[in-house]
Amino acid sequence: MKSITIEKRGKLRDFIARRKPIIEDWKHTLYLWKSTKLAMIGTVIIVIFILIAIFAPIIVPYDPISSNMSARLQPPSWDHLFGTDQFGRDIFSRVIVGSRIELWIIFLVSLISGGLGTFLGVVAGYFGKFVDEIIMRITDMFLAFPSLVLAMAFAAALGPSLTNTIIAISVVGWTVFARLARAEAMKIKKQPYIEAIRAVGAGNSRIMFLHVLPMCLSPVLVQLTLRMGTIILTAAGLGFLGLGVRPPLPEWGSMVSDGRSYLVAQWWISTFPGIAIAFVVLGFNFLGDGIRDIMDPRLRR
Amino acid sequence: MRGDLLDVRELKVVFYTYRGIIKALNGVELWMNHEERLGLIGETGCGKSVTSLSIMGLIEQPGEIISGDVYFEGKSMQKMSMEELHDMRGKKISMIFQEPVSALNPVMRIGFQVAESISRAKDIKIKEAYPEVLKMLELVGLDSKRTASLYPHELSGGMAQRAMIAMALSSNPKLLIADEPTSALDVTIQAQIMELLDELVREMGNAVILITHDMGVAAEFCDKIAVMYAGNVVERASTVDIFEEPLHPYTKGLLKAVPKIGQSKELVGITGTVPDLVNPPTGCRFHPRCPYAMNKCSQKMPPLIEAKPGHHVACYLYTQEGEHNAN
Amino acid sequence: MGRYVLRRLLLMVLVLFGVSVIVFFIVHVIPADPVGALLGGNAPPQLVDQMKHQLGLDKPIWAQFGDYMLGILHGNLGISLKSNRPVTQDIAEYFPATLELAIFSIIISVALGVVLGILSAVYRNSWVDHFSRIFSILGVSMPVFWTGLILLLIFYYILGWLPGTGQLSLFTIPPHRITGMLLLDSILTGNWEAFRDGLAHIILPAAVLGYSATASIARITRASMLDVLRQDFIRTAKAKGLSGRVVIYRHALKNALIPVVTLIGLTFGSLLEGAVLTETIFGWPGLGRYIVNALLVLDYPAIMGGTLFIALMYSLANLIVDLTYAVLDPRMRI
Amino acid sequence: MPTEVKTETLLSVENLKKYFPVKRGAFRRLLYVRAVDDVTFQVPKESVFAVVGESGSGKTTLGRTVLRLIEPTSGKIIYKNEDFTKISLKSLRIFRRKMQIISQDPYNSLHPRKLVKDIIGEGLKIHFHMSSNEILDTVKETLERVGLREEHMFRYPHEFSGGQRQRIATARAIVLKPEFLVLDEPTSALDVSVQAIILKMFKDLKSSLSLTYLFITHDLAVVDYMSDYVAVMYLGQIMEMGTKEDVFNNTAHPYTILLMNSIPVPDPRHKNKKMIPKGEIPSSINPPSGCRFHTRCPYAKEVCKKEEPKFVKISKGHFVKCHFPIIE
Amino acid sequence: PKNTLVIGANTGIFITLDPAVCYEVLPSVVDMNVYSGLFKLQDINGTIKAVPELAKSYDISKDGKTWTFHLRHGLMFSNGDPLTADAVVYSYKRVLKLHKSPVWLYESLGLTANNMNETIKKIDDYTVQIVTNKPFAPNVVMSILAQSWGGIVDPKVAEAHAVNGDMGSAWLTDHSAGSGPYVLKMWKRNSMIVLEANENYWKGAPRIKRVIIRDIPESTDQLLLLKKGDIDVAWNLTPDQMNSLKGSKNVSIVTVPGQSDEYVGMNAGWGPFKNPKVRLAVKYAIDYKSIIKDVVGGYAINNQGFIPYGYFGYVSKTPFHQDIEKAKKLMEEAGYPNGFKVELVTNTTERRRSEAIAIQANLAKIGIKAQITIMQASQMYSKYRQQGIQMIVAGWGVDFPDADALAKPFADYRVKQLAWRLMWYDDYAADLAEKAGFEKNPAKREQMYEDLTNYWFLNGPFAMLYQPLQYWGVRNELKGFKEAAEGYGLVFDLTKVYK
Ligand SMILES: Nc1ncnc2c1ncn2[C@@H]1O[C@H](COP(=O)(O)OP(=O)(O)OP(=O)(O)O)[C@@H](O)[C@H]1O
Ligand SMILES: Nc1ncnc2c1ncn2[C@@H]1O[C@H](COP(=O)(O)OP(=O)(O)OP(=O)(O)O)[C@@H](O)[C@H]1O
Ligand SMILES: [Mg+2]
Ligand SMILES: [Mg+2]
Repeated sequence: MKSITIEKRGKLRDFIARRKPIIEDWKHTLYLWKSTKLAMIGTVIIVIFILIAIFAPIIVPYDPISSNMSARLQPPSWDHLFGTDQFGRDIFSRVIVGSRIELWIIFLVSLISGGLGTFLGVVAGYFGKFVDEIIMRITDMFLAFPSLVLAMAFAAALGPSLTNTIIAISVVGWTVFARLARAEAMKIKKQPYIEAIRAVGAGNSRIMFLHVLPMCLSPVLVQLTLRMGTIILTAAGLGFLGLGVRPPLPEWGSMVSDGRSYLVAQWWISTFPGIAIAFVVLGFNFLGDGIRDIMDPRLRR
Repeated sequence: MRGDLLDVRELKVVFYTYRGIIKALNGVELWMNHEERLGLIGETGCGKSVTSLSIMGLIEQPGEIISGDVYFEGKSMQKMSMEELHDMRGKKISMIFQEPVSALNPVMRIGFQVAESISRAKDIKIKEAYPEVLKMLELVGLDSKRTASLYPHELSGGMAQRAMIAMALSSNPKLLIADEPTSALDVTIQAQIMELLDELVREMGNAVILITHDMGVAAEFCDKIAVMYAGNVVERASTVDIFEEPLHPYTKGLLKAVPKIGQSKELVGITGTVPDLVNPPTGCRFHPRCPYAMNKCSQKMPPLIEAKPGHHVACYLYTQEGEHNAN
Repeated sequence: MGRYVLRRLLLMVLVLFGVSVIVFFIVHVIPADPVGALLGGNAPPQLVDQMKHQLGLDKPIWAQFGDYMLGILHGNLGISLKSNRPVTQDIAEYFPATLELAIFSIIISVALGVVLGILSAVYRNSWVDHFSRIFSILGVSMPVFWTGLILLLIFYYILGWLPGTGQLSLFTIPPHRITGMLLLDSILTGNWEAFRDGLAHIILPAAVLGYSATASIARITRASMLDVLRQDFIRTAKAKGLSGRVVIYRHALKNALIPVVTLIGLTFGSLLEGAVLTETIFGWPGLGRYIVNALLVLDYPAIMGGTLFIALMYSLANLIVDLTYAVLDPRMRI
Repeated sequence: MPTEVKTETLLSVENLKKYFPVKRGAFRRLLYVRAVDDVTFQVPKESVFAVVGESGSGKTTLGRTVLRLIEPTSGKIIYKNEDFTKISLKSLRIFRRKMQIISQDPYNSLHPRKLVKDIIGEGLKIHFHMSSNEILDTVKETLERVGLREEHMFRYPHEFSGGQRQRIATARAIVLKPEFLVLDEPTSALDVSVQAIILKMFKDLKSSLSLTYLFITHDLAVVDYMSDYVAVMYLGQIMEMGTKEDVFNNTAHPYTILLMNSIPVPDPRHKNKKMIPKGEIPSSINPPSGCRFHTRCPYAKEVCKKEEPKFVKISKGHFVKCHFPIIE
Repeated sequence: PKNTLVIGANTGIFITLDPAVCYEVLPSVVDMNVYSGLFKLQDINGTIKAVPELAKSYDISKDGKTWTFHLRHGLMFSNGDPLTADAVVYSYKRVLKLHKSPVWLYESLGLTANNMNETIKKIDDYTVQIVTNKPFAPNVVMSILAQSWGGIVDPKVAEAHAVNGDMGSAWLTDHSAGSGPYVLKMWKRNSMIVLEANENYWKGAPRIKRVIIRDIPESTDQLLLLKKGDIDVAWNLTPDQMNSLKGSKNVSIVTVPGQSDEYVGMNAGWGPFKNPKVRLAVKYAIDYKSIIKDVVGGYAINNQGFIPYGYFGYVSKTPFHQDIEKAKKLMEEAGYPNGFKVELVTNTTERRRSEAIAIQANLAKIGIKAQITIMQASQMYSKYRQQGIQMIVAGWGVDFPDADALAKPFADYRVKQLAWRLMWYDDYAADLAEKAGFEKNPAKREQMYEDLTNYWFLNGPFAMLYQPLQYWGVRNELKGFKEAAEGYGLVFDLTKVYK
């Protein structure tokens, strides 16, 4: 019994010792992060956003979905912090619950467009030649579209719903990552360490996925963080054009756009979700900018 | 007054970084006279460039001079106004760098960049400086008319370095600092550039600080050599003395590691690595690698003393106390 | 150079072909009935079928695609179902307004972005940096339609400083149409009244649109300025004894702005896109709204033509940017 | 007298060419860099064959092409009687175990996100299918061989100095028990004090593991210290080749002489005026006609501009590519 | 300024102003003021009826199929061209030949492009004769001819601008050649439409000399501009925006009953809705009052039948109100005690979305889980026409002011309109609707419509939400707007407006 725990402890120590460089690396990152004030603000905002999304069901004072016509269009008060909308729904509750939807959209879109883009980009950049030509021409095509128009067309083609919003935004968004990952992969594949791995006898897929791909991830991640804001805004734009999620889902963008005709007399209906969007997008932008600064190799050295 | 041109006293420079404070210069002592050629040698990261930048007054964030001073022709640079400092750089001290192509502004023609220097040095308009530009470019062996209208990337490394030299010498500075001017160049080009520099400086009578880690270059060009290690000048003497009678264990080690053609001895390196300047060794920073290290060495940095006439060294082996301790 | 441009143009044709294939199929895959919608909800089925036949919409999709491509080859983007006019004519009518708006927005966002970016870089990590970054990021953080409405509420309704929607006041006599760009035409015809009025009208939409693009320009300016300030040649310039100001404005700025130029092409694209929303808010008679309206009724030819045209503009903008790049950066000239 | 040429040839390169297509300028004109242009030489087993030349002369390209890390444009590479250029890509991977490379740049030759043990162990995983414990043991053993310690296994490359990195790169190469190593300026980024130690290590490894080196450098002093045979390259071609003694003592090519003259001598008393090559190194995109060195050669005559000299043998094992070789 | 009327409206829906093609409501309003027809619709004591305009009288043959119209003398187009029988014949044939949206109304009278030379004839310069295929009630024929597509076009002008035999249609898209009180001066798309007074108008030039319709797509913008006085009339305000205008000093609210119905349709061929009890349950689940009060801000008439208020045959009964208990019981009886899932489709307009949300909430109370799908109108109609929608919130605009124009779409599946789209193949209702159309005796006809409506209440696949009120925000300087707007959609007489 005892010996096992000792062994385990030994292993743990070993584990920690082995991870020491990672921990040091983290310490370094932490230091840079602390010295980049905007990144800190961004992180705080995003953490709050995520916490709200997680605990939304506990926080909400009212049912965000069902309407209560007797309480419509009430201005902000202690009962309804952000007031109520044209259906008498508590805007505060809707904003809170909406954070989950936004998070879900961001998560899926990032996953799909980031994943697809990175994969194609790495493949294009790694193999070069005609593989690259083909993938890049396709990317060019998608890039040449006004992206909102493409998203609109997709949303229109698929019909407005949460899933389709996500698909439409992803389809439009992957090109950025493809280009980025391609550029990165092209740079990395020329690095001596990749050549060394090839000299050791590794095959293409091994090099590409185990060695090149991981190195492409950090710029992609930075870009993803920066794009997360854009994702919300695109969703909002679709909402504005009536192509967003299905009502009565409290997606922030469609809340802003549905409430916009009340802007003069009942400003709170679209203003609060608008502020929520601005806040979160701001957070992601700060964070992305900060991470970019932190990742800057010139600062790292 | 140790040198009538330049006197660097107890210069300490630090850089504030995430890893901590890099104590880059640890009380550098350096001096030189007019028309002297001083070689500054040492391993990577020992503070050669930082020393030269300090002399130029170009230590910037995140770096800071925390103590000591640089006296140029007897004037304290710490006390100079911004304007005086700019003037000093433009007129009295010039500098050339290691990577000639990247040291030139990529979007400006060579002619303009040289003209800018001349206009700064002579207080004339940039346009009026062009005749002078052509003269300078001629002087460094370039096809002056053509080169003046080229951009840096259109020059080879050697040509770019010539242009840099033209720029640097256009003000006929009292002091020229050349920070590894040839280490990015090929040996054949290096030989050309060093020859050119030798000629020009001889004619114009500038003092030169030549920073290099190539013992050969230093041996051929300089009359005095200062050896740096981890932020200190550890030895300073005439070139011949350094090569033939090195005193400091570090200098000795360095010389033993240099391969020479036609000399079939085994090479001996210096064991260990250059210390991390965030947590430098106490006392003499060389002591962990020094075969002659004594107790004392780890306690206090030995001062730079004149062990023989004109031969300074910072090592306890050559101080009174050091000899005592050794016994 | 000639060959390069030619090659780029060929590639552009390829891309545009791809774009038209993509739109064509997306649009035609939509299970919708534009004809029925155009005829109104009440129209009986026979009429709808007849109309479809008239317009060739009952042909197999490949045949329709073939027809469309053939049309494009003849510079014919088809007849808009909705306006019943050639799409090319519609584009010619609406695009100048959008272009004008986009140009103004670009000017605003570049001017603002570059200034903020430089301030940020030069005063890195000071409050100036923080302020200008927050300010620029705020622009990209708010939905444009919302900012647009709020600014309209403030500057038009509450303060009354700027006119409401549209391109011109009702009773201003518009200039004679030459280029279709109102302000340009006013200048060309010497109609200063229209010019002043048009300027007052364009300020708000251009500001809203431009502000939304400021952040990315400020960001890249800052980054590239910081990058340049770290370069060796800056040290050289300082070693020459130049003052800080000269170093920044003469030596650093030109280098720092080169990457900004590349971004302008991309920004132009995003502005064309932002126009979709802004034009609706500000009642701006531009191509963005045209496409949106076309999408809402699924006016196939108009959607395809409009999209293709924007893609063309976007590609051209990028080509121009790349050529400018070559002119600005001597390293690229060979 | 030149040392006796060892009998067994390990690697034989014949008429090797490598042209790189490059696109230049904003308008991407297509041009060719003749990085290696018709190169022939033999590397005897268990010898050190040095290739010297100024930058851009094609040394690295030669090294990489010999290992088929880049495909040659034409020519033959015969390794142990097998034409290496003809091997299929699949068997190439197996073949690679025997031929390893250590590159010029110690800072970029190690994957920055991998632990040292993984960097070194990767090849073992690919070739020997060892269990992770076996790999750890082998890695440890190899690390000790190159003068590092076990504890270094669990660190990242950025924690090492340049010299240590070169040791790690060496460990990665020798862990596969190769026969042939290309050392591409393994010490040019290092300080002399470290260079001495690393060179020593290579010397030791060679004798203990019976290795053959293709040693690339630009430093003639290092060549003198390390090698048995020397080839002097200029603009993609070998100008002079032979045993070290031949090349250093019976120098026949003007370029070799001038190159040696250019080297600064670390001896303050040695201050005679030297003859050095004039002008710049021409570009290998448009190399000079005739003899490539004629533009800088003090002895150049009319023929040199027009006719390319042949690569001729002037004594046993001593080859020169010059119309007017200097022969006593 | 005085003499000028500025209207703010969303003109995004404008397609053409050619009267033979134009079909949308707002553009037809423009057309009705630019082109005069033989007849004109008028609101007479709350009932919309066709009255002679360019025609001074008409005769009907004994069999009720031949219609002879007598024109006034001395009529002229705005440009001074004389307006005679030739122009009338030309204009009617033009609609048939162009074969665009409005043509089906002509065809419903039996007038087609094939038979038009026989059915539409000039007798002399002042007499025109048409022959219909059935003995229609006079109000039906006259109502159809009284609308924008009955507007008389100047043949000379139209032909002068004809390209490829389009009878000037392309040109007339944004020009006019009519004889109404106004002339279309300019249409700058997505910007504005300018009408100018026709000094040659036979009743004398209107008081307002210039009408400008500014394109303002956003309702909020319309509200701001209205409050600022930059526009005189705001056309597309939301109900809540209207209500926010209440008590305003400068702006008043004008409302008139709308010529349309707003309904929830249930596909009688789909799952649970096959059972009439389920449909009835839905009708009892909806909170009509709240929808009228909260969603449309009270701008609606609680009309639960399909015939609009003010029409012959209007049934004032409102049998439905929210009664969850009853609805639940019905659901239970139908075998759906736990409800079911259904897709509720509607289009993107804000009002429809709001209604859908409200109905979704109502249905939830009886266990029906409605999932809202918002579609572009084009998609929705496509699906709808293929009978592919389970449940829909939509509206139906009146084509001509007669009960027949509603009874058929809502009850007769054979005309392939609403009842068919919702697969309500009920022959009893269909027969009744058809018979009522030909019934000459008003009392009998009225009874038939009442019977139909009662039957339809219980069995029909529609839950009629309300009849909308049309509303405008109007600056107080503007007078006579209410009078002008009366019968909106069918009648809109700008000549009544003045400042
Ligand atoms: N801007 C800076 N920020 C942080 N540390 C710096 C900076 N500049 C120099 N240092 C540190 O100061 C020390 C001395 O550097 P310096 O450049 O003077 O070395 P050097 O002798 O010129 O080396 P080399 O031969 O490589 O040029 C090094 O440890 C370096 O890391
Ligand atoms: N992948 C490549 N694509 C295009 N040109 C290349 C490539 N690799 C090398 N070259 C060119 O080939 C020529 C020879 O390069 P190589 O790296 O072999 O020279 P080297 O002798 O190793 O020089 P150095 O001493 O600088 O390492 C150079 O002109 C170089 O620019
Ligand atoms: Mg240095
Ligand atoms: Mg090399």
